[in-house]
Amino acid sequence: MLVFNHLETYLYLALVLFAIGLYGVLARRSLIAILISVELILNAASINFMAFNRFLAPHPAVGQVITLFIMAVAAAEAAIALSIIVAVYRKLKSINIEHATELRG
Amino acid sequence: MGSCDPIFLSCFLIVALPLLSFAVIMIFTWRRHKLSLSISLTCSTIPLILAWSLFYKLHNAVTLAKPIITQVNWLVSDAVIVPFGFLLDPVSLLMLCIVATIAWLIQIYSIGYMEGDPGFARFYADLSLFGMSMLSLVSASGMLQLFISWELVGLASYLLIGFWYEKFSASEAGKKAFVVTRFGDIGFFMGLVFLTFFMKDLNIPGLGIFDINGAALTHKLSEAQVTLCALLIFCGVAGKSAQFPIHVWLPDAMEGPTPVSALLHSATMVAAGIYLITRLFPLFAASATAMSVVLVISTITLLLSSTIGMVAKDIKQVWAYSTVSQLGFMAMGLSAAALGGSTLFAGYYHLTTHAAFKALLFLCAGVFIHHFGTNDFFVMSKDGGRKLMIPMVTVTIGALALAGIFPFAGFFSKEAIMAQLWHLPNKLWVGLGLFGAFLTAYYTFRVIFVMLFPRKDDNPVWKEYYVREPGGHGHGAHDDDHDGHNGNHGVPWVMAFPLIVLAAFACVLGFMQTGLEKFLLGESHPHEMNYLLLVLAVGSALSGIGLAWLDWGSPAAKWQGFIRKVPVLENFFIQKWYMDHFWRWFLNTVIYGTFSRIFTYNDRRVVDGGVDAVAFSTIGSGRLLSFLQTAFVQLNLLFMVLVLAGVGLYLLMGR
Amino acid sequence: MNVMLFGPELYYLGAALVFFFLTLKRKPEPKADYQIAMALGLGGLLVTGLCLCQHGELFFKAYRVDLFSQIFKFALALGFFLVLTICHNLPQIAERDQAEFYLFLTTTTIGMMLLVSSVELLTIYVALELSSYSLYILVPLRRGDGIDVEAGIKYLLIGAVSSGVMLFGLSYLFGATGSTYLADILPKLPQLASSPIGLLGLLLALAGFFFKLSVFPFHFWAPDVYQGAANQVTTFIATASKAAAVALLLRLAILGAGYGYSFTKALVILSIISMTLGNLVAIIQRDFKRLLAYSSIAHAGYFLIGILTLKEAGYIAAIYYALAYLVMNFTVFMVINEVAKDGRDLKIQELAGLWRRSPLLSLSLIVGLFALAGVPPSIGFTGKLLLFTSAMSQGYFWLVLIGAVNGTISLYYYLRVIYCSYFTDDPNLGPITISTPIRFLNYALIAIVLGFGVFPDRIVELAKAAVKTVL
Amino acid sequence: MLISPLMGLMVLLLLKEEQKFLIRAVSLVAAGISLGLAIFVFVAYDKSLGGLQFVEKYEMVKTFGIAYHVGVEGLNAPMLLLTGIVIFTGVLTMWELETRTKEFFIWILALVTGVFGVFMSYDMFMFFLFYEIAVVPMYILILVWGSTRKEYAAMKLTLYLMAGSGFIIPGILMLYAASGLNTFNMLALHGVHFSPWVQKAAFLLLFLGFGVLAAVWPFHTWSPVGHVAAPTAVSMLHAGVLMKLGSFAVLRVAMYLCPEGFHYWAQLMALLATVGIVYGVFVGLAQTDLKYVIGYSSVSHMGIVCLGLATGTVDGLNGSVFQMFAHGIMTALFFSSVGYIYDRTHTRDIHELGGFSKIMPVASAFFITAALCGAGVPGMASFWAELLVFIATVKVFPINGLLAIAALVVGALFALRVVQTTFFNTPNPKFEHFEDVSPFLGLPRMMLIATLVFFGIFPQTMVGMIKTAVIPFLQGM
Amino acid sequence: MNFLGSFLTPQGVATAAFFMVVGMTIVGALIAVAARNIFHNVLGLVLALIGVAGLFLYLNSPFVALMEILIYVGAICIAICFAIMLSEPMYLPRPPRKLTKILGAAAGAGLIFVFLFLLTKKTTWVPAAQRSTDWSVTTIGHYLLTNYALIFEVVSLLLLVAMLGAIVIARGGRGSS
Repeated sequence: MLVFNHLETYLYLALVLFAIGLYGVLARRSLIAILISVELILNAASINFMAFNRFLAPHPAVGQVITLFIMAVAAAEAAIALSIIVAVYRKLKSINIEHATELRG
Repeated sequence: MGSCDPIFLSCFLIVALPLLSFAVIMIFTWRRHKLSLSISLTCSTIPLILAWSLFYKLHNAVTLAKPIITQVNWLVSDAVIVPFGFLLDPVSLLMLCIVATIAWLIQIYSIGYMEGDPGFARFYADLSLFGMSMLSLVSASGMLQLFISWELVGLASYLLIGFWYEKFSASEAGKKAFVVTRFGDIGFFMGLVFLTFFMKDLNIPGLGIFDINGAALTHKLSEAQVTLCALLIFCGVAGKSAQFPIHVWLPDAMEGPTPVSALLHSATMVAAGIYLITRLFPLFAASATAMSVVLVISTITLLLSSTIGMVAKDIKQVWAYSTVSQLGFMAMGLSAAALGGSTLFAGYYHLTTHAAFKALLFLCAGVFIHHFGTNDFFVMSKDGGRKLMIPMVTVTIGALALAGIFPFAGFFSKEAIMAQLWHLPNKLWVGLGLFGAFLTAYYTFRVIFVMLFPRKDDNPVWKEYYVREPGGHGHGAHDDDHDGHNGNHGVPWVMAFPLIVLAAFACVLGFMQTGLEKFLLGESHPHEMNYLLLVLAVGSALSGIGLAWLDWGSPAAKWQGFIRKVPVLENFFIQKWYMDHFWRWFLNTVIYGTFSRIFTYNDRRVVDGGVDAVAFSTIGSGRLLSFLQTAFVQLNLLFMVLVLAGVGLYLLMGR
Repeated sequence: MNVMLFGPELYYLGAALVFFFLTLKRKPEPKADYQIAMALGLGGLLVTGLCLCQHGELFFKAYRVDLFSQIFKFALALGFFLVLTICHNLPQIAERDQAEFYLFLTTTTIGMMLLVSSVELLTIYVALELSSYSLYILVPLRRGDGIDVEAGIKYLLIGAVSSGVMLFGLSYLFGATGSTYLADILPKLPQLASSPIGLLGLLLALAGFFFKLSVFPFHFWAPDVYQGAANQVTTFIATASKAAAVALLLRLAILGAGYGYSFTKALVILSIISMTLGNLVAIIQRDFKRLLAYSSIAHAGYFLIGILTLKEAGYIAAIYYALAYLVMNFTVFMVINEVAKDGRDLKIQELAGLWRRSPLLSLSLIVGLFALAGVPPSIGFTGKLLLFTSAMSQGYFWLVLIGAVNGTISLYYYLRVIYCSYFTDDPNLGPITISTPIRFLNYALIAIVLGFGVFPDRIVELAKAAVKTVL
Repeated sequence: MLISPLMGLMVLLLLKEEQKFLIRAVSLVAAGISLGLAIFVFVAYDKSLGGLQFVEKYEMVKTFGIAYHVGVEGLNAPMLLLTGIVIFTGVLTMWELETRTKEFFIWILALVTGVFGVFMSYDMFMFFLFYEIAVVPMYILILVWGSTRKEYAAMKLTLYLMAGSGFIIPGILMLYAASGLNTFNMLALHGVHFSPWVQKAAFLLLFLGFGVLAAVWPFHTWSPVGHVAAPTAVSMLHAGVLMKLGSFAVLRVAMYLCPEGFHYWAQLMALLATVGIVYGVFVGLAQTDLKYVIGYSSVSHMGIVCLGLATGTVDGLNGSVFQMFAHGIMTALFFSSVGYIYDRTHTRDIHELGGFSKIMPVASAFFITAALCGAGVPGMASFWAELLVFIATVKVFPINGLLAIAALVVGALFALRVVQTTFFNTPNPKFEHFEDVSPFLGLPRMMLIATLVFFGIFPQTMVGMIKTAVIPFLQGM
Repeated sequence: MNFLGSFLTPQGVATAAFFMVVGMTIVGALIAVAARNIFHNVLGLVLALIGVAGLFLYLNSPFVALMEILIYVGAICIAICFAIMLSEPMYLPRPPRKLTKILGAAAGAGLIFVFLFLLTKKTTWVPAAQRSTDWSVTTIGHYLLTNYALIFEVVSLLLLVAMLGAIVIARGGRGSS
């Protein structure tokens, strides 16, 4: 069997992408970088859906549709996130997440 | 036995009327003295008449073995059934009459004594309450009713002793009386509870119902059980009848108005203890151990109080200690009788006579106190105490009776007790009894002689004895307030009348010995006179008087007790054998200082502190946990991820 | 297709359209906007009420209309309406943004309405995102000095990660069962009992709803957002969105029934930690809204109690409590809103003298807080007791014990608030005037909180009927 | 009976704060009606018939088996009477209250509604509901109208009692769940034979939970603090009635439903009760605040109640219920006297008050009566109660019984010490201008005393009533 | 030759290309999260997304791969670039990285990775009993308009909301400054 015909290959790959994204969310200071990392997470999920779609699902169109929707949602999310980031920059003069420390306790 | 039974009805009235009077006065008429007085007097006269009529009607009909019991159920719980009713037998009938009479006399006497006191009405209310509880006590058909009355007596005495409550010593004395007797009562109560506890096999339905004499039961209990119960019940006796070591309340109880002293310490309250022993005589008699203890304690009491009486300067104190010693005497008589297999007559007889002459003595003292505004008989003496003819004569009669001089009542009753002691195998007891008699005569006549034969005004002895402290000991200060009313009028008739009646009793009662015995026991044992004992007894009494004459009476007397020669002992006696000190130490150090403080500390720090600590640690943990909510969102996210992974891994491993 | 089935959603879509047109106006007219919003809100309540008894399936079985969903839709409409009632002044929202405010409020409501009816994973996801995104926008709409955007970005970040995790979990569910329809998934799950994927996929998938409900460990946004958002927005987040989340959790949790103990054990742990943590941290709060945020975390734990029983009684209790929570929490928020007329964050101390300044509000506050604390005779008490009852019937003794002890802890901070409002006074503060509608609202809320607490039968029967359609 | 305080409450809500007289009058009428009803029930109860009478039943939540189910029997009739008397006198006592009058009476009527509800309910759910209703208003009542560290006290009291509820809820639900009957009806649950483990656990939970309210040692510390802080009528209600809720609930719920659990834990109960009795008096000895003194005497007396319950005999239970009643009245009397004195002098320090009886003989007489009753003087109701309890205890737990009896001496010392220091002695000149109790204000106290004495002289009226319930109760166990 | 030939088989080429795509994805992702320059991050993201699109090709979905590139690379990344320019200036000195934070993040991500890895490994993936083989775009369109019609509508609403929201939030910012 070829490596790209294995479901697990894609699952592990998605997992790696997920973990990298998660790392980025946890480690980066710049809000934009965090947003980028979130996109990676969503993509990881997309890969999963696509992989299941390819190897397991009874109706192979379903996973693709889902992935399309995820993209749309990601786009919306990016739009909102970016606008909020801009607003954050306007008010806090910084997009470093570590500077947003008013709320605690 | 319905409530329409005439005997029940009259008994009920005897008990209920004073209670009614108490309630009415306390609630409605406590501001109106005259009205209260008339209510109270009415409510004590009727019982008096009823009591005597009962006595006449029944004195042939009842015997110790065949009492009349008339009762209704008061409280019916499951195993506890408390009847309310009356038991009439010779013992209780006689006591009923004595109590009713003395209570009545004292009410009469108090008209004069308490006149003008702001608490006049309250005083009568309390007297009524006391009368009621005492009457109920002596006629109670069940042990529990007896106990209840017993407690009520304590309550009433508390109210009466602390009558002048704004005086610290008075309220203190009241408290002391109540608590100390309560101390004994607890023992009594435990004894009762144990009795029912032990007898549960007998299917005795309740505390109250069993035969008050307990005679039938004794053989069904083991010796040890009887001893335990008897001793516990004796605790109650000791409390009420002021036996060593819980006698300390009685001398202090002299803080009350003198009629109260007379009432409490002659005929009634203190007699209740002795009365209880008589009531339960078969029970006590069944346990030799218990009776030996009683004998020892009563002997100690006798000696202790007599010796203290020798050095007291307060006339009421002297009488009080004499009361204690006489109570010891009675208890000795009863216990000796029990040990010797004899009857209860001697002790009970002494109780009767003592009631008469001690009331007399107190009332006389009351007259003096009232007149001179002091309790110190040395002061009375200097101020001309002997000019008051009636009380002086009656007090002498009383003193003679107390000392046991023929033909006064005390002679006969004391003789009877001596006879009981004589029968004991160990002659030490009779010796101690005689010594007690000697001391009694001595301290009694010390008072009489000092009063009768005052020194000249310029005699140096006054320096020591004429100390008229302002507001001093006793109620001098208080009585001063209304001295003006009757100070120089001699003795008002309301006060003189009871004196004369009682003096008459003191003279007459002695000759009724046979009749009384027959009445009480149903038969009279022919007395074989023990002349040796007679001589010894009279001799010791006379020698006591003689010594008193030498020390205090004769013109040459130096007014120094013979005990002065042993200063250590004298001091010991003046300090009342340090019994007060002991109790004070006990109270302050053990109760307040140790238990109370430890418990309080524990409560504040450990129990409450523990609760507070829980509360604080809750808040603290909240503060601690709030650090989770850092301002750094990524830390929170990390935490979130870690928990998620943790839960996931846990579930993964679990499967 | 029966329009009535989709009635509420369509109605609110229309309302959103109306608001959209309002946003296009050149000159902002807040008063007019508000009146229109109120009218629409009331109409929505009516429409939803009329559609209460509908049932049927739409969109190729992706969408199910039944009593269960309709009850929650009604609750959402109620929440929406109630929030509108306290929007008569929106000091913290710029005047020209107010129409947008209503718009996003409407869209989030639509999202939640879709959510409670969805029986398909992707629909659920998208509906959830719709409601979330509207809220993400609403939070930084506030005029603030930075905490608004801070709250917004934190909300968004945690939300994004949660939904990412959820999506990942959904993908596993999809992979394991090959379907996105709950109706298809449910029968397939028992076959997966031997492998952990169903259970853990479900757990991951639940993350998004835990986030909405602010269950530990997805609760971190709650305090910040409650404090940072405008009072009205916080009110909506604290009331309506919880109801929606509970509804979805009830639907999804059924999937875990096959896993028995291990699934519920995870929920038990989360529930216990949630309520303990929420209650403990709430004790030390000074800001009232923040305190309520922690209280909502604690309440999330209580909701979980009902959910994790996976039995009819527990579901009934959870539905009852969700409705109750909506009303009682709203009562408290309404008081906050009336006291903080200028829209500021209310410190607990600032409640001083409330009993003098406005006895009615203080009464409402007491009733609301006591209800939250579970003090009778209030719906909070009855609801909590029903929850505990259902849990105990399933043998969760320790859970109930801890829950009950937690009730005590929670009482402490609620009482502190009551203490401030009732027993401290600040003479500088003048009386609070409240308008007549608000006055009636107060009476109505108090009556509801107390009345349904003592006579819960109707609600319980309703919930019972609703649960029958889910289980 | 439930309705009348509720109606009063409703009417009060409508009244304005300014109409003080009307407010008071309405409250009084409401309280009076409840009292009248309580007396009516007490008198009209058919003792020969026994069992549950005046039953009202109405299904509340069918799904969970919750019903409004109230009735009267020998156990709760005395409690109802007690509540009626105390609330009536309490309202009279607070007649002079000026600050926030309306709210005060609202809360107090709410509280009383709860109390009546608890005593009458035969449904565990409603029982608990009313229980909480009775407990919670305390917080507000203490906080607004209280004194002396009121914040701390109110918080402590409420939290403590609520923590108790935290134990009660699992206990109740455990029984509910274990029965499998899906009903909260106690009569129905009584028929279920629970497994021993359930019984033990549930009993312990319920005992601890309700024990907090009954001030069982060592859960008593809220009680003195709370009493000190509370205003007069609240102290009266609280010590007089509310604490009884705890002990009544132990009897009604815990013992009734878990007899085996009770037998298992009876030793513990007796032990805690005994410690409480002894401990209460000793700690009370060291107190100087009048209300603290009373608070600790309550701890001691509630210990007696608990001890009576622990015996599990007819006598013990009779005595125990009787003691609840007697102690309720007595404590109400205590607090109303103290409250009166405190209102005038603003001190409760027993040394400072010294010689008070010269200044206010009547007020003092009330207090002294209560103190004597507390010391267990015959002629008062509590004497009989204690008597029954002690006799029963000595039979079952001899050592505990003896210790408790011995504590009576200290109890007497305790009562008299207070009386002496406070009322006897030389009067404090500071207070000499105060007037004594007016007849109107004296009326409630007189009522209380009359009750005490009436049942002291005719204990059978009470015991006969209690017995009708206790005997079948114990047979059922 | 033989050795080389084995690579030159269609399968070999496909495998090599697959590894390249995988490498692109992972390296791109690493750049996206690890690089300090924010533009490098974006470029990394682009790289990763193109990789993902390649993966989609391998998964028989050219349409989705196309959409991936269009939407992500074409829209989202451009938007991100605009945001970068609208916000923080690039020349500002950046504070040094905190090791603890990185370690913590790595631990968190690692733990999740381990968890999901184990999960994936333990699971036996069972294909559906009956599988349709219709991969065409037509089917996708069919699904979009039938089963997922609702989502389709909702997503449009979602995008509308997102746009409006972005405008509102951005406008508010401008007004205040």
